Amino acid sequence: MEVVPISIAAIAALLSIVATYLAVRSRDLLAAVVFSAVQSTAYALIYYVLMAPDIALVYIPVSVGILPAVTVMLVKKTERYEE
Amino acid sequence: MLVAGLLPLFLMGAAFTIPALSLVVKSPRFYRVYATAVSLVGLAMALAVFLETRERGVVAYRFGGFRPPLGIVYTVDALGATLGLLSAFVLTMSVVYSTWMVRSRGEYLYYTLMLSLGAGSLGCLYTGDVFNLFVMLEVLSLSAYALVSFYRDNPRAVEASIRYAFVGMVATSLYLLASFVLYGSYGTLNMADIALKARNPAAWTPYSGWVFGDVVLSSAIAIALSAWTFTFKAAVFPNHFWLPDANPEAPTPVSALFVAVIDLIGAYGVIRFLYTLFGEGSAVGVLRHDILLVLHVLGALSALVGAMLLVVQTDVKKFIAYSTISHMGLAFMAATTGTESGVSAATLQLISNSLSEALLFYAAGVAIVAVGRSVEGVGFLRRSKVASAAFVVGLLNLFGVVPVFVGFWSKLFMFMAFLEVGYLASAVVLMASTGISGVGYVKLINYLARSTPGPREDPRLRSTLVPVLVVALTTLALVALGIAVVAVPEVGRAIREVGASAMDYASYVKAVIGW
Amino acid sequence: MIELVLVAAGLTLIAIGVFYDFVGAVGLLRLPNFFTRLHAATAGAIGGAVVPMIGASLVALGAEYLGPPRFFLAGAAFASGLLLMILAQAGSHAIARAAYLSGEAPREPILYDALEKGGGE
Amino acid sequence: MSDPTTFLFAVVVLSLVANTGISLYGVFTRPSLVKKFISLTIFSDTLNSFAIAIGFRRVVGPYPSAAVLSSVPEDPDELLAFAGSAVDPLPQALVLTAIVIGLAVYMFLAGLIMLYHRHYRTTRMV
Amino acid sequence: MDLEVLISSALTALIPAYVASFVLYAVRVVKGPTIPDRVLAVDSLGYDLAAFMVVLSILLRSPLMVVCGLALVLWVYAFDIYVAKYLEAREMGG
Amino acid sequence: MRLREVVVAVSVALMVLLLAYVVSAGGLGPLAPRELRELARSYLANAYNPWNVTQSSLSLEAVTAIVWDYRGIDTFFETSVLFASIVGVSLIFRGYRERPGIGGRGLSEIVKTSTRVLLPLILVAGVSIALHGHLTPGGGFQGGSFIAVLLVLATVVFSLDFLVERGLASGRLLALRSAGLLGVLATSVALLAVGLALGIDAYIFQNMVREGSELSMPQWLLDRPTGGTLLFFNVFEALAVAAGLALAFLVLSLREEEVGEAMAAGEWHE
Amino acid sequence: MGRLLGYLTVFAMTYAFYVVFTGATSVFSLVLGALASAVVSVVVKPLVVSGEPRVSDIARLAYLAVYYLYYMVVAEVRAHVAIARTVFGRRMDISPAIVEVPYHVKTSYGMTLVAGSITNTPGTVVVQVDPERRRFYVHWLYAKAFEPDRAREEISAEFERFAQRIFG
Repeated sequence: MEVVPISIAAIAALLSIVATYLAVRSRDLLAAVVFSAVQSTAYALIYYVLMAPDIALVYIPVSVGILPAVTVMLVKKTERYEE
Repeated sequence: MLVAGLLPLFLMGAAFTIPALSLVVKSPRFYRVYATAVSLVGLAMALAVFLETRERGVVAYRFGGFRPPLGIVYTVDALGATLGLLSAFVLTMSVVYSTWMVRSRGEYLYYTLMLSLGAGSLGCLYTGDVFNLFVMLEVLSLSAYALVSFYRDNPRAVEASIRYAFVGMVATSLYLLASFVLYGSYGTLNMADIALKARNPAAWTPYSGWVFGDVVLSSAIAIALSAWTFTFKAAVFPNHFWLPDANPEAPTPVSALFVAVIDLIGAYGVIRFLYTLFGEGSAVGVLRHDILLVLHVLGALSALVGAMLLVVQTDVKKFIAYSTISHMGLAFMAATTGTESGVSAATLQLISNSLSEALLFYAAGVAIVAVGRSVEGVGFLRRSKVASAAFVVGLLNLFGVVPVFVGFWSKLFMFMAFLEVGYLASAVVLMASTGISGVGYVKLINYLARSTPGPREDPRLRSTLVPVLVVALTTLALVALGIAVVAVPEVGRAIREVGASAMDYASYVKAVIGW
Repeated sequence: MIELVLVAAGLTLIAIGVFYDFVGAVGLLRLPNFFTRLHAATAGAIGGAVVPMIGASLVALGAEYLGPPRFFLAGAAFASGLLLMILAQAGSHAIARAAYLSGEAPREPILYDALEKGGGE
Repeated sequence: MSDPTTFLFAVVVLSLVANTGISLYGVFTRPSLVKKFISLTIFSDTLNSFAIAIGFRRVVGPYPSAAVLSSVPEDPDELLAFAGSAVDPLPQALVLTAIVIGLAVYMFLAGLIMLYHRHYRTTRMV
Repeated sequence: MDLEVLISSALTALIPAYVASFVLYAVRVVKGPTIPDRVLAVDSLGYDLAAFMVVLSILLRSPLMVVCGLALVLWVYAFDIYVAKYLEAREMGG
Repeated sequence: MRLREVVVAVSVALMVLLLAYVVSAGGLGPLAPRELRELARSYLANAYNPWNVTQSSLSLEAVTAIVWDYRGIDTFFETSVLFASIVGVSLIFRGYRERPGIGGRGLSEIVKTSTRVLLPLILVAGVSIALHGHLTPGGGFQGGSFIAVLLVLATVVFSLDFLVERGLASGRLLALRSAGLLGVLATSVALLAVGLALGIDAYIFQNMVREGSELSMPQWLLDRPTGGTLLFFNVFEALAVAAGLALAFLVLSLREEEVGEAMAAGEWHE
Repeated sequence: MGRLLGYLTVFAMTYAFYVVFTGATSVFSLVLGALASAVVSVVVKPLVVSGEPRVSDIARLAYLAVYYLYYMVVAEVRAHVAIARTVFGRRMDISPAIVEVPYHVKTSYGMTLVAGSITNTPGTVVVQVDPERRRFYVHWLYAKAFEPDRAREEISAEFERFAQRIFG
């Protein structure tokens, strides 16, 4: 029974590795923001499966709702491509 | 005891009130008076805590009335109380000094951050909980980052603040990881509980039971991670780079706080972790000795590197920053000898260093306002007898060869502590760094004797009563302490008891858990 | 009996939802350009999210073994579905408009473009 | 590792460890401040997830429950049953604190980076 | 009890399809090629993940956790709006 | 530069390997154990425990009980970190002034109208999460961050001008923020103040009856437990977090014209 | 009176959402929710309601229900089947085009309802809206006609009939 949820968590964790790698490597900063949003979503799923609804509830607004806003604004005010 | 629990809360609450007041009161003078009053009350409270610990040994305050491993306990022993009194004193002096020095828009925000920095540092020193220490470190750090970028029109200030903030965030995150690891294996976050279980992994405490994982392995990695954080905070050799960057760009009273308070927290953290928590006889065993040795070597390197770089500085604030690095290195060396006398010597060194570096900043601040940050500028100080005398006192104290000043005694104690454990090389390093940095100090005194170009027009120079008062008070404290260390047996005993209290985990545990 | 009907209906809706999830995902991969993919995404949002949410709220109403909090589940799932109806269209529209105006996404293949022929701003 | 759940859980934890490495690398080597910023957020999120993983547990029954009582308990036995099936609430509370602290630092850092760009017209910093 | 088994087994059977579609969405996020494509994929991923969370809360017998789905729906939408604003406006506050 | 990258990569890899070793060698106990840590069991058994009120906070939600009661001081100072950050942001942009009429247009009419419908719904959802913080997952931060993101969203969708015209300027947000923070502060020392006034022993952050103190917050409101101070903490914290985050975002999103004006005034530095 | 009605409308909507969202069964939730909704409606009313609302709210709600029933069941199902067939079809028989679709509803809520319905049915997405000329620009996956009026017949005429009755 517990194999099913935990394998979901494992898949989300593997997805988050891909997203993190791409976020760190990509030269387009806007794309990096998108990748970090994917990573955040994957982490939110991990929190959910590991039975931490409080964390999921605070993590989702913070890192899908506020931080991308701040980062996108930062990219807008500075520059889009990493040199 | 209530006062210890109330003190950081009080400072923070006072900081909360300032932005609310700013909607009503616009006059900057009000905020100067307000901040001064608040910090004076804070100083009085810190003094009360200090006296209480002198009287009763380790003092514990339970927040919310919960039994210790359940709730958070503030645990103040002689070490924490002494350093807390010191930081409250420097904080007060800096706030008073700022009322003269800082004239800018948004002054009330500046005082808000000053008070929250004070709250953070006192919380770090008083807390008895590993995770709470992280929170207080963040309060301290974030106020510090913001204060470094106070002169936002200065590009270098912004750059320094960014560097400091990035590395600082990584450092505190590593400490966070360390606290998670500690929780994972010990199953508790209370320092006393961890100290008990590190000595005796089979121990059982109410509410938190037995240890959970492999204590040795996780303690080792927790110590490694937190040592990285603390060396960063204390600006010790591989992690020293932020101090010469950030310190000169901050407003001068904040620079004084940097060298006197934030560095202190780093050294305090190392002592707390390596003596109270994972001291002699703990499960970490042999590993502890190695970690101490590594930190000792880092301290030695830091002392030498700081002393060498100090000589070539042409910026007076950078000069003081490197001097701090050198002296913090010495304090680290003493703190990692593993003996009671070493910790006592380190504490005395911390006190001497904090007071005299802060004093140098306060004195040099007048010259910086008048002629700028170059070392030649200190010649301006000759116009005020008090300031120039204080500057000389500060330098001599740091040089540490005049037996009146506390700097001499701290170096002597350190020397004896090194000999006691047979670290001859360390004693040589101590002498060498004293000698090398002495060149720099003599150079600075030399500049003091020379005349300087005419000062620029600055409205603040019309009345220098406040800075002179601050400088005089700090000098007085320094000299009085230097005499008292040998002349008054009570003070000497207090200093020795600090080392004993760091070693004495049993009474720490007893005050918190009850046995 | 009524529980069984609710659960059966709910499970059917959830199954339809999974199917449209898959449709959305495959469509997002197969369709040729951004603007055509938008339609697959809509299918994924409405068919793949709103429908299973309503289905889940039906299942929760029927599943007595979940205890009193099942009303919370049913209500919150239904409310999420309702909000998603408003949000999904606004989101797709916003991103489509932004992509068109900024020229970030290629429009081809396209048979006729009324916006280019004098529309827009 | 014979047990599939243990294996899958190890996959979760070790990928978190890998993420720590990747993001830390990003913080220290990427030249752009914005990229450092993004890496830093990922880094501290990963540490937080690590704590949540520490707090997870397994139960004999179907699946552990969240640390919330769903109704007011009538007698002490219900509390014992709850303690026997819920996950560890303490790491969650700690992570809650850490997330908000992180957010505070990022907000301030964002302001600083804007200021840096105003001064230097670039976000490059080595 | 019968109902419980029915619901659990039905939902468990559906999970692989969900996971497969998430992986496909993730492939589109990685492949791009443009920013709107990626955002669209994140968007759909978020919405479907929200529905998945709602379904999971039935499967894991923890009805109180369903709020997370709502949160995800809302803030993935917000993320959408941010990128849209980036692409079309001069400033984020404008 | 290459050398530096290599050094960083090697040291990071070392740290990662060490961490992985500690995890896999059982440094943190077994992964996903069947037994809880004893402390966690104590929290779970005591969070709502009317049979042992002196160590309980009478909240159905263990996490909120820990966050605001058992480790209340942590959370208090965590709020102060957020406070310091907002003060820092307003410090580095000091002198700014929102000016309406720069010409913000916001997004398209459809998005605006949809968001307008959403506003009351999400607001009330956030408030409900905060109010039920001690009963269901959620609490002050969660509710507050919901509301804060809503305000951020509104800033982005409607443009700053719109909000400033409707009275959501930073001054008002600052007032709300201060009200929330002072509410948190007042709640945390409420029973201590009562105790000092009556001459009874009491603790900072006291909630229920404790050893050596008879004072207690109300335990029930209507037909549900309130968790004593938790309800107040959650409400005030939601207010403070929402206003604070929105304030910080508002200041960060100031347009070039407004920031430029503040910066052009010039500040003296050493 | 009109203003009070505006507040009441917002309050009713908010409170209804609250009750559904929390699945409220306890007096505690209901009372605190009423308080919260009252505060929220006072705060956001100036943002949400632009004009003075009329008394015909009950009738409106009835229309809304009917509308959504129709909308959900017929239009969505048809469009979803079509998109599924396209996605899984061996070769894609799509003819994408952006067409101009005029609309006649007057209020912004009505316009949003129409646009939302168009976007929510797979196959059509509103790309751009021109409120002055009352035009949608719709990306249409299966374009059958490029002329504005015939496109309107195909895409939005049905939606608009209901939207006009609800919001005018």
